[in-house]
This record gives sequence, C-alpha cells and structure tokens, in this order.
Amino acid sequence: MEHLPLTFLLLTLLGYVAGAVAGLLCLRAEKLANYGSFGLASLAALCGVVASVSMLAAGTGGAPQTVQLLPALIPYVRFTIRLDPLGLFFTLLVSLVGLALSVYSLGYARGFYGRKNIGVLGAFFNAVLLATTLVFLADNAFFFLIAWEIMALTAYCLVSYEHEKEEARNAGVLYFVMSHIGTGCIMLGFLLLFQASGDYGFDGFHALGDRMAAGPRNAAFLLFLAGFGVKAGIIPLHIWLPVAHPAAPSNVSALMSGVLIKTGIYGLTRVLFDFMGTPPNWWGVTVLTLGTISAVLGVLYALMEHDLKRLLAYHSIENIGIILMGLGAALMFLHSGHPVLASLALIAGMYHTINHAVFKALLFLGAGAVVQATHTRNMEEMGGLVKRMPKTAFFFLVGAVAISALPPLNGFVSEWLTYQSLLQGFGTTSSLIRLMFPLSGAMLALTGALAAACFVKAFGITFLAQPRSAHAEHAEEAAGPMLAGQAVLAAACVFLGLFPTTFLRLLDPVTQQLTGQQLSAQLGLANGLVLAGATATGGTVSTPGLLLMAVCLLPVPLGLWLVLARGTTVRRAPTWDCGLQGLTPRMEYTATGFSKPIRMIFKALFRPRREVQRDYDFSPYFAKNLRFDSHVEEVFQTRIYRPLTWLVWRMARKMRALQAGSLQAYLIYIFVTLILLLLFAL
Amino acid sequence: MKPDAIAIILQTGLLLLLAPLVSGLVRNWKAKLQNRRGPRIWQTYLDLWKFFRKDMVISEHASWVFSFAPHVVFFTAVLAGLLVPMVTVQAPLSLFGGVLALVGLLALGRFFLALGGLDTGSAFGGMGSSREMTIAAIAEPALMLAIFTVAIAAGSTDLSRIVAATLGPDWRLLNPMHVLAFAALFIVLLAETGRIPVDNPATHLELTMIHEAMLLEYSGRNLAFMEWGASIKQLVLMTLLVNVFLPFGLAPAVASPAALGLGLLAYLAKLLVLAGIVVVVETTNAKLRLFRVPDLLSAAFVLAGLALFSTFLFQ
Amino acid sequence: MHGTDLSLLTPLLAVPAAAGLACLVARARRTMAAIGVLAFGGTLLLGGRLLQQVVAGGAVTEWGGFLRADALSAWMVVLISTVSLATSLYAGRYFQRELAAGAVTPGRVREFFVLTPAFATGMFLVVLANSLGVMWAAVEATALSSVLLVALYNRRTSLEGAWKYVMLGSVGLALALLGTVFVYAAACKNNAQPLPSFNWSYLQTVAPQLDPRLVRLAFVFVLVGYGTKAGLAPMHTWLPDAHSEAPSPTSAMLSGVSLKVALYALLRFHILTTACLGSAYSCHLLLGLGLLSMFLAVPFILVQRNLKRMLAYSSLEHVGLICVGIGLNTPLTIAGALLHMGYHALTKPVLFFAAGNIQQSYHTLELRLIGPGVVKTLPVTVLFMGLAAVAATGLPPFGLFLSELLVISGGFAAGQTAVSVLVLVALIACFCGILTQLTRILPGPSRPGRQHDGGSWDGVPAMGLLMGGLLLFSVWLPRPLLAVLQDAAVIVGGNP
Amino acid sequence: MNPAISPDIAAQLIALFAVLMLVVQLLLVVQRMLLTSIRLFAIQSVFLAGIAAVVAYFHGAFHVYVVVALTLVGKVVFLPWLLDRQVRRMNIIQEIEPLVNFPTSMLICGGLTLLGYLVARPFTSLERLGNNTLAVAITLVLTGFFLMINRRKAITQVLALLTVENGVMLAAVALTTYGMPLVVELGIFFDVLVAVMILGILVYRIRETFASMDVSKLSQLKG
Repeated sequence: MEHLPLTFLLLTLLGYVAGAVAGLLCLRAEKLANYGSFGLASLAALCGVVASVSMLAAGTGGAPQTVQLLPALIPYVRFTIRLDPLGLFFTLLVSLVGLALSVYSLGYARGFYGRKNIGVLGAFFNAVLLATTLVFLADNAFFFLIAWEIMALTAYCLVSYEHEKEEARNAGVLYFVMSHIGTGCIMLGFLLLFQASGDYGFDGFHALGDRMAAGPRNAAFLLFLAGFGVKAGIIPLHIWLPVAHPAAPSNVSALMSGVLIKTGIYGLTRVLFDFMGTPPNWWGVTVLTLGTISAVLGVLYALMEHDLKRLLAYHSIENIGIILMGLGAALMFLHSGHPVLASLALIAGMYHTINHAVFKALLFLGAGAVVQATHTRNMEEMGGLVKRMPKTAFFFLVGAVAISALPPLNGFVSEWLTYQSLLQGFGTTSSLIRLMFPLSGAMLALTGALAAACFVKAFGITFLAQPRSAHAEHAEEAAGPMLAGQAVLAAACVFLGLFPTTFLRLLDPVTQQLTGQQLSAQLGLANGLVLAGATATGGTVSTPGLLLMAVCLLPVPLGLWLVLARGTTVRRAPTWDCGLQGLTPRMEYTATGFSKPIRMIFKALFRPRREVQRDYDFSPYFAKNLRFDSHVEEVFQTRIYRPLTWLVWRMARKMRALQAGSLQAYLIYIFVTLILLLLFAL
Repeated sequence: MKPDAIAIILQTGLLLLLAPLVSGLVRNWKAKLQNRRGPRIWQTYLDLWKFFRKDMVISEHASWVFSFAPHVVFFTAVLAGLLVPMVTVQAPLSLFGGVLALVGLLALGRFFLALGGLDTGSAFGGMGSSREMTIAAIAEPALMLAIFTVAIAAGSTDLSRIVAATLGPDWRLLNPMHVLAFAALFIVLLAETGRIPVDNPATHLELTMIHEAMLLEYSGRNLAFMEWGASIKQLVLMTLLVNVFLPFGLAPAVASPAALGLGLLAYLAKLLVLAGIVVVVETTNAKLRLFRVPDLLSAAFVLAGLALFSTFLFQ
Repeated sequence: MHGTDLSLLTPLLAVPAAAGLACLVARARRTMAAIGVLAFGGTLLLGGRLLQQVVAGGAVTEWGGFLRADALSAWMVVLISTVSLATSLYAGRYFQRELAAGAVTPGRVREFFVLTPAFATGMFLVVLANSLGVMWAAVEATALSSVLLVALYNRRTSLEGAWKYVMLGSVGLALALLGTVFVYAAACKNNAQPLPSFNWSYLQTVAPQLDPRLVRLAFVFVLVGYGTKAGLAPMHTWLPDAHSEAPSPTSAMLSGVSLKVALYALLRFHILTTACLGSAYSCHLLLGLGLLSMFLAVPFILVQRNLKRMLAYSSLEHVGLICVGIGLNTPLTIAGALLHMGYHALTKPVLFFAAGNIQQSYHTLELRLIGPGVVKTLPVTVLFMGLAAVAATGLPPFGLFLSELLVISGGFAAGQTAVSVLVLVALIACFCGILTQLTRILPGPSRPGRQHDGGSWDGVPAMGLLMGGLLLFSVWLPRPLLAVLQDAAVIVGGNP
Repeated sequence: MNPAISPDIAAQLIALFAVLMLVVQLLLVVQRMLLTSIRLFAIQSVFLAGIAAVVAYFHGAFHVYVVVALTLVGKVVFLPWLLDRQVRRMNIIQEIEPLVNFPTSMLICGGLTLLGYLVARPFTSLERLGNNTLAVAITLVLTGFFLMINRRKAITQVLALLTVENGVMLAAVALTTYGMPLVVELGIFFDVLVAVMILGILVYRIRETFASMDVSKLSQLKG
C-alpha cells in the first residue's frame, strides 16, 4: 500500500511520455492531437499532484528512496530518481501548475487549428513537463544535466513554436544561448563537486562543501549562482526572460514563468542547502543583495511596459528576487548558527516559490485569453474587457491581488513570512551587516507597493473603462477549458492564502531535510487559524481571521443601507466629459501615461526619451495631428550585452582574414608550424 | 490575547464615530487659522448622512469594480483600525495581524480605490489613480522602515507588543530613535492622508488633485463609504503615530471602566494635539509640485534610516 | 591466431575493390548505386564479425601478418563501413537529380561510383595494414582517390578546393613519410640485420628501446604530416575548401571518416611515442593542437556565410575535441574520444546529406540566399538536419553529450581543470554559432516569391539509417561495442 | 660478396652525391626557366639513384637495385618527360616569377640549411654511410617546401613537391641500412607516380577553366 504514491509518480512520467507520443502520432489530426496530448498531460499532472502531496504528507523520513527508471544500458549514466522532500515539493509545484495548464491548453490550442500543428505543440509540451519533473527528481549530476538540457531544448522549441514571427525566432535563440551558457557554468560547478567526491551521485554530494577547499568551494558557489541565476532570471542575467516568455504561446509562457524559472531556484536550494555545507557569510549577503536588486529593478521595468506579457515577464524577475531574499537570509542564518530562523526564511522562500508559480501562471493564462480575444499584446488597444470577458477578468483580478501581496491572498502570506525572517534576522548578529535585513525589508515594501501600482495599471487599463480598439470591442469570453484552468489556479491562490498553516505541514519534511528543523507546529497557532513568526511573540497574522472579521462587520453597511439609504435609486449616466461632446476612449488615461510619474522619478535609471511631432495650422495648442514616442532604455541590454556581442562579432570577422584563400599562405602556416615544432623538439 | 467581542465592538464604534469628527475638526481649525469661519466640526457627519440619503449616479462605462471599491476601502480601513491599540494597550484584533497586516490592508483599500478611479474611463480618475499609486509606492519604504525600527526595538511586529515595549520603563521622550522615526512617520501620514504639502483635500483643481480625482465620479452611498473610509484611515494612522510613540496614558489590557475613561481622555488629547500639528503644517506650507513630493518622501526615508541606524548604535 | 585463413580482413579489402571495378563496367546508374550499397552492407557485416572476433580473441592477422586488426582497427572498420554504406545509399538519388539538373555528366557520375569504393578501400587498408609504411601508402591513396571526387564538378571553386587539398595533403604526407622513415631508422638501429618487416606488431614490442631523440624528431614530422590530413589547426586550411566543394556524399565521407582515419594513423605513432618517451611529450602536443583547432573553429562558424563550410568547421571542432580527449590521456577521456569518433561519424554525414538536399533545392549554399523558411519547403530534410544539429552541438539525448562530458570530466578527474574549462568554452561558443546560423535558414515563414524544387524526402533512407543508429547507440551501447571500445582505449592509453 | 671498393670511398661517394643534390636544389631555387628546372630535377634524381646504387652495391642488397631502377625510370625519365610534355602542350610561359626575389630566397635557404644541420646533428652517429647525409636530406625537404611556397605556377609547385620527395628518399637511404622494405618502396613509388599524374590532370583542368596556371589566382574560397 505504501507503494501507491510511487506508482502514481511513475504513472505521471509515463503519462507525459504517452502524451508526447500521442501528439506525434496525431500530427495530421489536430483535434485528436489536442485531446490526446493535453488530456494525457492533465491526467499525468493530476497523478503527480496526488503522488507528491501524499509523499510529502507522509513526511518521508530517513534516507530518500531511489528508483532506477531504466537499466544502465550505457556506461557512466544512471537513470535514477530520488524521492526526497525537496524534489517532491517542486514536483508538486510543476504538477499543480502543469495540471491547470494542460486543462487550459485543451481550449487554448483550438486557437491554432488550421494555422499550426497541434501535435508538435502537444508533444513538446509533454516533453518539457517530463524533463522538468525529472530535473526535480534526478539522483545524480549526469542525469540532472541530461534532463536539464532536454528541458532547455524543448523549451526552445516551444518558444519559437510560432517561428513564422521573427520575434519568436530571435527570442528562442537568445533564450537558448543564455541558457546554454548557464548550463556550462552548472556543469563546471558539478564537476568541481565531482572532483571532490569522485562520484556523480547526489548522496555523495551531501554536505560536501564542508570537506572542500575554500577555493573550489567558492568557485563552485559562483558558478552555480551564475548558472542557475540565468535560468531563474536574476538581474543582470535576466535579459532573455522578458524576450522569451512573451514570444511563446501563452500556455507555454505560463509554464516558463511559473515553473521553468523555478528550476533555477530548485538548483540553488539543492546546491546551497544540501551540498555546500555551512556557507560563509558573504554567500548569503550576495544572494540577498542580488535578490533585492532583482526585485526592485524587475518591478520598475515591469511598470514601464505596455505589452501585457512582457509586463508579466518582468514581474517574474521581481518575484524571483523576493524568493532569493528568503534564501539569502536563510544562508546568513545558517552561517550564524540559527537553524530555526534559517528554516523560517527557507520556508518563506519556498512558500513564495509555489505562490509565484500559481499566481504568475494564472496571470499568464488570463493574459493568454485576452491576447487570443483581442489579437494584440498591447494594453493600449484593450480596455473594457471586464464586461466582455467577466470570468477571465475576475480570475485575473484574483491573480493581481495575489501578486501585489495584498491580504488575504497567498502573495501576502509569503511576503509576510519573508518580512518576519528579515526582521528577526536583525538580532542574529551584531555586525554592521545586520542593517541589511531591515533595509532589504524596506526595498521589499517598495517592491510590493510598485507591484500594486503596476497591477492597478495592468488590470485597470486592460479590463476597465471603455474598449480602446475594435478588437477589444468585439472580444469574446474564453472557452470553457481555458476558464477551468484559470479557476484551478485561482482556487489554489485562495487556498494558499487562507490556509497557510495547513500547507506548511507539507514543508516540514523539506526543512527537516535541509536544516533539520520542523516549524509547522511553531508557526500554526490557535489550531491553524493564526500564522505566527518563528516565535509567538514575533508577531502573528491570520488571513482567515481578518476575512471572518470582515464578514462580521457586514451588518454595518447593510444596516446603513436599510436605515438611511432606503428608497434611493441608482441611475446610469455617462461619465462627466467636461462638457465636450461625449467621452471617447482616446481621452482615457493610457498605460504609458499611468506609469509616467514613476518614469520621471526614476529618470536616472530609465533614461526616457520622447519624440513629439505635431503639425498645426496657426497654434501648437490646436494640433491637427500629433505623434508621441516614448522610449525607456534597458541599461543592461544597452550597456553590457550589446557592446559585448558587438565585440565578439568584430573579432570573429577579423579572424576570417586567416582563411584568405591563398595557397602560399596556407603552406606558410604549415611550414612555420613545422619549424617551430622542430625547434621545440630539439 | 484572544480577541474578545466587547473590545471589538467598542473599538469599531469608536473608529466609526470618531473619524468624521477628527476630519471635521481639522477642516474647521484650518479655516480658523485662515481667518474664515469654516464649516462646523459636525459637518462631516451631516455630509455622510446626506450622501447616504441621495440617489446614486453610476457611469455607464463603469463595471462592478466601481461599486465594489468603496466597500473594500471602508472595510479595510475599519479592519486596520482594529489592529491598532487605541484606548487600551491591547488592540482587540492584534492576534489576527500586526503592523504588516495593517499596511497590507490599507494597501488593499488603495488598490481598489485606484481601480475605481480608472473604471469610469474619465481622464481625472486615471490621473488620480496613477498619482495615488506612485506616491503610495514611494511612501511605502519610509513607512516600513520607520515601523521596522520600532518593531525591531520591540522584537515583534505585533502593535500591542510594540506599544507595550515602548510603554516600558526605558521609554524616553527624546529617544533619538523614536524622534527620528516619528518625524518620518509624520511625513508619511501627510502623504497617505492626502494632506498639504502632498495633496490638497479641499481643491478640485484638475492639475493638483489626487485623492479627489478618484472620487470624482462617485456619488450617493458609494461616496459616503469612500469618504468615511478615508477619514477612518486617517484616524488609524494618527492613532498609530500617537500610541506607538507617545504611549503614555494608555489603559492596561484588562482595565476598569474608570481606567478606560482615563485612557480615552488621554488618547483624545494626544489625537487633538497631533491634529493641531497637522493643521499648522497644512496652513504654513504650500502644496508641492508632484515631482517634488519624492524629495519629501525620500527625506522621510532617510529619517527612518537614521532612526534604524540609531537603534544599531544604542543597542 | 587467424594467420592462415583469409576469411575476414581480405574480403574487407576485396569487396569494395571489386565493387569499384564492377562500377567500371556497370552500365546503369542504378546498378552502380546498388553495387555500392551491397558492397558496403557486406563490409558492415564483416566489420561486425571482426568486432566479435577481436573482442573474443584479440588481434586478427592475415597474409602472414601483413594485415592486422586489433580493437582500434575494428572500431574504425565499423565506422568506415557505416558511413560508406550511408553515402552510397544517398548517392544514387543525389546524382539522379544532379544529372537531371545537368550539373554533371554521366561520365563524372561513373567516376564517382568508381572512386568512392576505391577511397573506402584505401581507408580499410589504412586501418588494416600492419606495416606503418604500407599504412602511409594507403593514406596517400585515400588522398589521391578523394581529390578527383572533390574536383568532380568542374567548377572553378571545386578545382581550387581540390588543388589546395592535394597540394597541402601531399606536402603533409611527404613530411609524414619522413617521420615514418625516422621511426623505421630508429627501429633498424638496435638490430644489425634488416628488419623482418616494418610491422606495428613488432614495433610495439621494441618501442621502449627506440632511440628517444629520433622518435621525438619523428613524431614532429608525423604530427605535422598526418595532422594536415586530419585537419588539425593550423594545418586545417584545406579542410573547409575541400569539404564544401566536394559533392555532398563525398563531403560526408571526408568529414565522417577520412579525417578520423588520418587521426588513426597519427594515433599509431602517438602510441609508439608514448611507449618510448612517456606520455608527456606527444600528449602535450596533441592537447595544444586540439585546443587550437577547437578555438580556431569558433569564429569561422560564427560569421560563416556558407552552409557546408560551417559544417566543415564544426568537423574541425570535433577533431580538436577528439585530440584533446586523447591528449588528456586518461582511460575516461580516451574512451570518450573514441566514442566521440563514432557518434560524430554517425552525425556529420546526416548534416551534409541534408545540406545536399538544400543545395539541390535552392541551388545555393549561401545562408543569406537560402534565407528563412526551409522547414516549409523541405520539412523532412529539416527534421533530420535539426536532429543532427542538436546532436552535433552536444545536446542530449544524443551520445555526443555523453562523450563530450566524458572528456571534460576526465580532464577534471586528471586535474587538468584549465583544459576542461577551455574545451567547454569552445563547445559553448560553437553551439551558439551553429544555433544562430541554422536559425537563420531552417525555421521561418516560406517566402512567397522563393522558387525551389522540393525533394524533401531525398536521402531519407541514408539519414534514417544514421540517425536511427545514433539514437539507438545513444541510449544503448551493446556489449561487444563497449568491449571493443575499452580494448581500443587500452591500446591507445597503454594503461590497462 | 666482398665489395671491390672500400667503405670510406663509398661514404665519400654518397656524401658527394648528397651535396650535389643540395647544389641542384639551390640551383632550382634560383632557376628562372621552367623547362630547365624540370631538367634540374631529373639531374637531382640521377644523383639520388646514384646514392641508392652505391648503397646497393656496397651492401649487396638486391632490392635496393630495384629502387635504383625505379628511380631512374620514374624520376629521371618518366616524370620529367610527362611534365615537359605538359608544359609544351599547354605552351606555358617559360618565365617563372617567384614571390620572393632571389637574394632573399638564397638567404632563407641558407637559414634552412643551417636548421637542417642543427636538427640532424644528433643523428650523425646513426648514419651507416657517409656523414651529414641526413642533414642534406632534411635540408632538401625544407628547401623544397620553401620552393613550393615561393612558386606561383602549378607545375613548379609539383616540381618542388617532387624535390621534397627526393629529400625523403635520401633520408630513407641514408638512415637505414637497406632502404625501406621493398613493398613500402613500391607503394611509395607508385603513389608518387599516381600523384603526379593526378596533379597533371588537375593542372590541365585548371589551365582550361582559368586560362592560366597561376595558383595565386585560386583564391575564391575564403573564410
């Protein structure tokens, strides 16, 4: 009976394989391909949820169980998976999101009927889910790297799925190049560990850092940070992210933003907390700093976007930053020997990881529905959709509230935990470093507020007021499966927001494995109603309590209605148009206008440029028509990456002169080589 | 520790009733300082009464969000108020959330307020929301940093514990940390409650208004909830200020009616003083240009940072 | 042990030679193609048997020790047969279209079908010859037979490519011969009467007693000589020209095996040198040249304008990697390098075949002119090209990922961290180049005004054969293959 | 059989021939006329054959006589005839225009000779017959190589290649008691023959397509 979860897990993997095969078999029959591949994917993901939840709930103690998937048919490679809490937690994440996405895709893929090949999409979709799951479960570095690369490869194919658009092609290349460089770093990191342990197995790597010399150890840390940082989209390694995520089909964007970048977080957690032993202080400081920078800059760039999907992509960078804050703090606590606090910070990070996976996927799905309905990603051409796509709008609003870290939804909970760990971190050390905690806390506050601003813009401009284009005017509500997929994630947001203490039990084995602590008992007060910081005196919060309280307060407004407002009527009238003849969408506040104050305040960062052309007859104030361009500079792109690539290309061009086509020259090469070698041999 | 019903009901009532009075007072005193007679201090109550009685006009472009927003604003304000100790050291709902929850609730209210502003499609609403969110965003870090300073000192984010800690024997009026943090929070208060020099609650001039711009399309009971919510929010923030930094006179957690009465008086006194200060500031300053506001708030942030640093020095 | 019976090695040489002669007299193009396919199918079977015998009972000799096959040779035999088989599978359809397009005359086609088996025979002789002198002669023979193949189209450029190929090749081989002579002299030195034969099996035994100075000198000449034929930088300059100008089937054979055959010849001397001087000397030379080749390939791939030249440079990269693997001289890396030889031999021809299809359909190899959207016109070809490119850039699930990782990690295990890092950097850079270049042509919308003549399914049997083999052996190395690999690694590394 | 002449005479003969080969090589370097250089190559091959003959006679190694025969037939008669015929048939301009002017190329050759001696010095002890034949051989190879670089016409490059070949053969004779095993010798010989024929074919085609034999015109394949 205790093998049941394992069976489900294997069913998951098989399901993905079957889904991929089904997709390839029905290349010609698109309906069949759609239902076959995505249907199987949903079933597989469901099995994955069941399996991981039950295993985590069982709290797998002791040595993790390992299962060999394939016989060792080829030397040096062992296709073995390990069922340890960390991996299972992330498996839960990928399965949960994968479930929603697969259901959504059943409807979303219809948009491609007759245009694109659904079979290919389904096959790659399943493949990437499979590879990601295997990344989380791999038991040795070799297998991990294989799964990792296959994941990158399939993701590349999905990003450039609509390869007719040049945008998609370039995005794919950029993504794959960056990802491959990252993989190189990871490979080197693992090889350093391999050098120290003499084996590829993760068991051999456990707490290896303590046995390593400082040099290779720090080198490995930096390599892993860079490698996984690329995948996670840490600033300044993020440039591929806002390009690749929007270019992909929306269900894939959701997958990438929700799950794929989390593989970077998984890798960092696995390496830093499982392999690297007790970290030196500067590791934690580095991670915390990078996290803070990514969070603030990510949301700032997001605010400048009026491309709905790019905006969401930048928010992924922000949230990765928030997650890293938790991880960095945890590292610092481990260094200063406070396992309980470390676990708290780690929990905060993990909690935010799954939260972000859920609400970011939800938002991307909503965006996907909107884009499919309006045929544009430009928010300036949307608007008024709340009336035409009410359900989608509602789900998007849920996601927006969640990602803005507003109570009572899940984003608030995880950020609350992050705040708690940061605040209590102040007492762990007496060095000046401790000022970092409250300061990064303040930056987190800034991030949260900016995120709220950004999503007021995103929701307000996209869904509220009047439609700004004909497309938006004739938009239609998304198909059933698409709504179902969003509903699943919205429900997850609510659950994770209202019942954190229940969910924290699933994190016990994880913290047990990584820091030897189990906090869910400490964190849940008043039989789970109240969530506490690591210490009961540290502070408490209760989202369900607040909600209950709000319900209890309902009588106040109701009473006022009944007593005072009896008999008042409601009249619909046009918005006041300052006495002009009728309010037109063109008079509405635009997304660009909405974010202008921020743009002005952070001028130094954005270096905004604007060109205004107006042609008029007698007075510039009565322009006949007026053209306004405003650009924001992406510093990392323009200052680092572009010059770098330019340099490489220039050098390559210079090198071509070596192969100038003259036989004499070639003979001279050989001759000179010969003579040099002769002298060397003498 | 457990939330008890009586305290909740009492504090709710206090919030609901006291808030309009405070706004009325401030408006009245301002007029006085400007040699006008000004509205009666009860005017706010009458306004609310009037709004409730009136029919509502809702823009035909607006959606359900428009009518939903006022209630959210109202509820979040009241809930936030229940997290703050007003008369006694013990806030009735402190178990359900500390200062972080308070900030979160206010942010939630602001979120929907801004959405409501955008929903009607009028340019004013959009402008208002944009400015509101911007100012809130840059006010947030200062607010948080200031709060962190006291929270760290108290070792808790629970407002009751913070107050209790500051009420402790080692509380000094001129503790540099407290002074600096107070200054920072006071600036944030001005920004959050839309006071001069950040915003002018009394004007409806397109180019300057922020909060009013979002309310422009509201009428009837929606407007009532909006106004009421705003004044409750203001009361909450002022209470936060006075009780965290000047905790003297607060009644103990379990107190006799007499003690409660004393506490209430002390609280009202502090509140009036603070209101006075706000009035003075508002009348002696001119409204800042929008893009000067960040300078003010960054000053607040620096103050809070100094406060934090001073805790580091003196601990 | 198999000294007397002529059942195995002789047919390996006889069958392709006979096929070549048969093509001389055969009339129809189809028959010639069929003959080729049959012949190399036969050699493949023979290779399989040879594999088993070598694994079972060590080296096989025939003609009284004139021919000798140990594990290393057996491995090479299998590679040569496979690639030649695929080539002759592909060639039939390819030349049918060339004839239809009037690009070649029937006479030239016959020339191709006669010379290709000759070419293969030469390579078989290289790996089977016991005497190093004969080996040299055989290498020269392969060079000469392939020159005319390179010059098959009588275009200016193809003649130029051929000319450079033959000139540089002959110079190199002359130097190699000098090196061979030195080794022979060194062997003669320590016994007064004439050597029974100039045989590997004998030299192996006396290697430690050879005059070190002479061997040092010899290896320099051999390295430059055979290095030129193997396309090691900086002697590689003929490689892109010849590989890009030859007809695609020939390019496949050149890139797929002939480079590795030259490398094999080099290896034999490397083994002698290590046995005589210790590993440091020749290993360092191989390491240096290997790394140089890898890094030299990168810029040319990045800014390449011609599809087949790009593929040729990627071959340069892979040869460099193999040299590095052998230069690192640990069991892990050598096994990796030999494995890499095999996987690359399965991969690169597919790329060249696909390139051939593209060339026949678009009548150009300029990436700029081919432009985006090939997938719309030649879906199947692009599928194979994509898979092969994924493999060639060392991504899983294909075996090159494994072999590359073996080399790199072997470097780490041997403490040669710097080398491994450099190798990885070069590989990543090469990957970026190929990815960007292929993305310029393969995906994308089909341009409306673009004229092309289809043939998407051309050469699918050949490409399917190779890709199938690659996929199979990427997930499953059968025991005999594995055993022969390990034996070969032992032969090369000298450490059991 | 006992040789009629004593070893040292043989040694002197070999040394003499070797040096003569070198001289011819240098003449080749400064030679302006195409046909003359072909003849010079023939002469050089004669000396090579001579050395081989001496070795064969002195050691009574009969298969080396075969080498002598092959050299005479192939390198002295056949190849020069072949090239000569080609040159005449394609009536190539006789004038050779080298890349480097003669004084400089002489200097370079001097340097290469020095290098050759440097390289060969450790091995003088190995030589059974004559001393520094090996040095001459290596010098021949290097200068031949230089000759290739220094020539523009296809035919002259072929010629240079052949002199390199001569150098190698000289080394073979000088270093090893009995020359290489016969089979190897044969292999090498026929390879060289075929090589020259194929080169001839190519030269012919190039001549046809480019209307010139100037190799420096073959520079379309770049990058």
